[in-house]
Amino acid sequence: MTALLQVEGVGKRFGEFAAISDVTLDLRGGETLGLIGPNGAGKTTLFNMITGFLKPDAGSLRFDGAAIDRLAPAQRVARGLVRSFQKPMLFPALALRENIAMAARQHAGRGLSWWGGARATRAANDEADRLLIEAGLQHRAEARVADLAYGEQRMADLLIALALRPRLLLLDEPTAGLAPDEARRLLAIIRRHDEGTSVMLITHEVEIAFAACDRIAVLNLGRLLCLDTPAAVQAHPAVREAYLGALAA
Amino acid sequence: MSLSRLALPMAGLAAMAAVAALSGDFQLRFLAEILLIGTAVLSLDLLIGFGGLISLGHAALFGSAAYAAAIAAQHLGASLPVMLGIGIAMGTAVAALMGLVILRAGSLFLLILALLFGQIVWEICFHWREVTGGADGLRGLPPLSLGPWALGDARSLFVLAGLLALGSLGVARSFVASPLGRALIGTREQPIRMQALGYTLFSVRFRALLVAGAMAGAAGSLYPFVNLYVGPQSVHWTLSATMIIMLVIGGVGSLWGAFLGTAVYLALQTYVGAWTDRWQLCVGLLFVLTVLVMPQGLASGFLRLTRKGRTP
Amino acid sequence: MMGYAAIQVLNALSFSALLLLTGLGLSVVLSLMNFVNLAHGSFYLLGSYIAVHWLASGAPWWMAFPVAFLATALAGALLERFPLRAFYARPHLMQVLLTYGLSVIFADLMRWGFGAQILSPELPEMLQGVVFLFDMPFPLYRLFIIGAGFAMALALWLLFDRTMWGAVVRAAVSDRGIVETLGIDTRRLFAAVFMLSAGLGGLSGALGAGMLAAYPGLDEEVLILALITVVVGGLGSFGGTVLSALVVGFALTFSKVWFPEFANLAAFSAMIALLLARPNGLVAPPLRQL
Amino acid sequence: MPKHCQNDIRPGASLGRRGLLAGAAALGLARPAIAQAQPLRIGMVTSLSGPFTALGESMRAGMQLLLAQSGQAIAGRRVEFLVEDDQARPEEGVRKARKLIGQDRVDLLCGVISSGVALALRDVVTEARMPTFLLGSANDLARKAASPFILRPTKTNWMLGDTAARWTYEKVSKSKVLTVGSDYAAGREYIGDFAEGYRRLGGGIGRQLWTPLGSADFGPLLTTIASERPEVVYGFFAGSDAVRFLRQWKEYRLAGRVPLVGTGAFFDQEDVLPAVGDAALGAVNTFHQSPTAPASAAFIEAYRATGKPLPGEFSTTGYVCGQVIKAALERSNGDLADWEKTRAGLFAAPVETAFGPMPFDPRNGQAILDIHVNEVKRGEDGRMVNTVLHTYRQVRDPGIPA
Repeated sequence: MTALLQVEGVGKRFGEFAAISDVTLDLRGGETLGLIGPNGAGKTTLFNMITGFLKPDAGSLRFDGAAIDRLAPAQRVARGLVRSFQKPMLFPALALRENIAMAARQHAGRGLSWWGGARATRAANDEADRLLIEAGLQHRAEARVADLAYGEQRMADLLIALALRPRLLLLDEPTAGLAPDEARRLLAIIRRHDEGTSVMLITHEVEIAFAACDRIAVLNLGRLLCLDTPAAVQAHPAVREAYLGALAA
Repeated sequence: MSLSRLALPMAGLAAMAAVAALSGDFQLRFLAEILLIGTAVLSLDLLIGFGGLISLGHAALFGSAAYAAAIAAQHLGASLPVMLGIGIAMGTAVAALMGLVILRAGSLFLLILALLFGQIVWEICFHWREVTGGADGLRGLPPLSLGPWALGDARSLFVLAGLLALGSLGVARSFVASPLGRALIGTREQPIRMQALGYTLFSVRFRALLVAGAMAGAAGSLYPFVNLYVGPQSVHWTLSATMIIMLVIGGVGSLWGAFLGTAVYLALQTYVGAWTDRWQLCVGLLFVLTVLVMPQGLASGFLRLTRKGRTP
Repeated sequence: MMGYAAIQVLNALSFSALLLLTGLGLSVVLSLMNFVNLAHGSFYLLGSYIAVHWLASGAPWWMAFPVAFLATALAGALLERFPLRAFYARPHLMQVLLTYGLSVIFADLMRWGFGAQILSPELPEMLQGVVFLFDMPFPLYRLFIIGAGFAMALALWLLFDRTMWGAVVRAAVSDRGIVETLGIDTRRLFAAVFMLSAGLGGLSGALGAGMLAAYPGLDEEVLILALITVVVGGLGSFGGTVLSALVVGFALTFSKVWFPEFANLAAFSAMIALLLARPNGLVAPPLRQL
Repeated sequence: MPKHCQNDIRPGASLGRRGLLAGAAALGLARPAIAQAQPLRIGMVTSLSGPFTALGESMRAGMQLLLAQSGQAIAGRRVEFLVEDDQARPEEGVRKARKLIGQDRVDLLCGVISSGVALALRDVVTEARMPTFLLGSANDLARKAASPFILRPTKTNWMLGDTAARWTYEKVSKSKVLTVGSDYAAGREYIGDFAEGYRRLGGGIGRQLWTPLGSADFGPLLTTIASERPEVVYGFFAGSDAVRFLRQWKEYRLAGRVPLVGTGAFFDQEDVLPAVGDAALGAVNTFHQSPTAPASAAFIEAYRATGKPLPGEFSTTGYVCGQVIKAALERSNGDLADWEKTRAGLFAAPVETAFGPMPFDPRNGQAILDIHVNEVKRGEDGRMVNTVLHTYRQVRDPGIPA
């Protein structure tokens, strides 16, 4: 099985501070890869570099066999590399359906159309409604996103990403701050969509990573400690010491 | 639905017909001016109200189209479709150039870059005396015509300006409802997320600027024929600033508020100025009060009275 | 020829000093409070008018500058209380609109109060002299402006970078909550910063009056120059504003030396080119994380 | 649209007290015809905001002084004086003129400082057949843009540029003149006409410098001028530019070393000189206005009695404009209905004005003026005063080239 995403020796410094140093990892097609590590480990920085929002100082990135280092964020999205955000990043003045349709239109290649835009809009709205029904949020379709509850906003953030039908979905702490049953619902939706979609998942909650991921990468202080199956990671002494140990204590 | 959608333009047309029948020469020309400048302000609303792009160089689009039309009219005669075509082309072309310069940076950088760009256009209009007439501008233009019909009188100008304003309002509404318009709102609301959705900010904003440029250009192309004159003031940044004031008084993001704001501003300037030298104080107070008390502008004030305001 | 070049450099420096003085006032509120104050030109013009009237009154001339500073700072304090304070947390667009509207009001009020005619100050004897450089005269007053401009910049830098008060202000900017838990009233802190900025505007007006005179409309001209300076500098970093005042001052001056007829065109194009090459200004503020 | 110029003959109205009083106030010079009891509405378009604010206020004050002296009545008709602000913007000026014509129904128009506004108004007033006393000074107003409905009781730029060339060539220097000016229409005309006249006389023009309107700092330019070492500098600036240029001219020690000649507006008595101290001392300018010209003595006294300073160009022009309007109406017995006739009456003999005797050129309605050569001297009270050195009598603009 070839790797869908290859991260090769990537590094990033902010002044004196090395946020990421020499990280190499790969993500196989179809798998769910967890990315865990304590605060400040560099997880989000790595996400930002993979999705093009930050330029690495060193290393290279390949997606589906092609180098993507020079691509702008939008171009990476066009290849199927889609992310969500740690804090839900929505369009607060727009209705929930409109938020999702914004993504669906772009996926359909009609994001910037004007003439004949009505048909594109209808199709995108249908797609948005389908996702909303799936998430059980159809009754909120017309609500302004700013008026939604936090859990609903998190869900919306995920639905927006899913509307782009990603090949690789990068989720940044999707369950942070959610009640357990909300988190379960959200994870269920992710799982339902992972046919044909690979997932890279940052999370604080180790149990989620162990339950949901095929493999787990552990970052600490900008370095990759290990990348292995959940069981192997759990047994890894360095990980236990740096991360799990602290939790277990 | 379709009935109410038709109701507004019909009401607009009816109001226009009534005004055209009843008003005198001065009033009609004044209204034509309001409608033309209002159309330019409307195009600015697309940028500010929906894209969050505060351009302090919008007069450059309006004014350069006005110059282009006036210069062409001196050589080719002032045939309406030719003038409109030249104005739209010029407005779009200058907008394209402007976009390449100003759209690389955000907020205040954009404001200053637009100001500098606009002032460069002004300098060109001001210095290229052989073509633009320099500080004195161009006068003695032929009156507007369409085939055998002369359209130079106040009534025709008013009707033309009214049709252009209504048309532009329709275009603006369709733009805002279209995927492109929604994307523009997206870039204002959450530029980073837009990139994460695969939108390139530049291409969204650039297209919006082209649309605004074409609309401002169309309005600009008719403007010289209201007074058979065009001068460098129509390109100057102070007109850009005035357009922003008009827009805010009328209501940012409300589209038709652009006309309301323009009318209120120009009426204040024209009628209060006759009574007191302090008309600028009145404009300033009204403007600040609007920002403080009614940040959505007069348009939303009216709307709130009649029905619930639609979110843009 | 040496003298010619030297004098032109001094010309550029004196104009830079003026830009620096006004630009610093603007950039203090922009960088420390993230507030855009388009009424800054009004403070400048008010300072100019105060200085002109003070110098004509026969009172000790040097007092004109502290008086202009204090008077405009006071005006700033009143304005800060209402309505500006409520707009600190609003988006830039609303700040721009509010303060531009205020500047329109002030412009007309000042024209009402001070008249429409052009006023210029009677400079004291001791500032009217010249110094000769390679046989070319250069006005002493401009040396005074250069000295005052860079001295003020130094003083501000010391204030914000080297004093406890400056440290508190900077801390309050990055995290208001923490500073408040230390028992410091951040509202008063920000009010003080705003007063300082307004006072700087008035002081630069008092100093600049000898060069630019005072008349209705000058507020707008100065505002645009200050705004360009601050933006080219990168929106408010201290070093950026100093550097940009020099760059803009030299660009405007030497475009007049080399292409007097197309001075504005040349200078504007140079600034656009600069901003295109460095879209975040000369000294970009620290990167914001996503 | 001559309808509002027409005289309604309504005898009933004329018997009102107002009509009689107004008639008495007109010093009984003209016996008012019964019809003239209608008030005379005079519209003025001038700059009350924007760069020419101070000049516009002066112009209005000059006209108001004349009206006050005339008891707010001209030729037996009570005067209603309406002033509109053009902000020195042509579009604005045109709109205001149309308002005065179309809504306020004025009987005549006057005013305008900016040449741009004046040129933009030209076609509007001509089309409306509105008698207009236009006070801008672009040469074209007496040439290509002349109109039978426009009278021009003021100078053209050529009159000042050309006389300055004569004076400079004869009295100051025959070569190495450096010119410097604000780069806009008026500056181009003054300096162009100066250079043309100077060359025609055989003089040699040196470097020609232009600077954008509204220059903040003249230091670089003055340093350049100093390094050129000209025999004489001819310049044109107005308003704030003039003040800055002159003050810095002194600061850079050019004052007293290089003779400075300019147009009168550069050293305007009311607008510029009070703000520049003694920086302009010794400078020479050509102007149709001077506080020391004998013809303006009475006006100056009256103007200062209202608490104003020594008058400059635009207060005098406003006053003179009023004098010419008054003369025109008195010669036609307060009747403007036949503009042809009123105009002919005005052309028949010179009008006595504060600019001196003013005949009109019937070809273009342009006044023929005495142009004074003023030197800025220290007056008795220590103030700077434009003092007449010489007067070129009855200068006439060449008008439309044949």
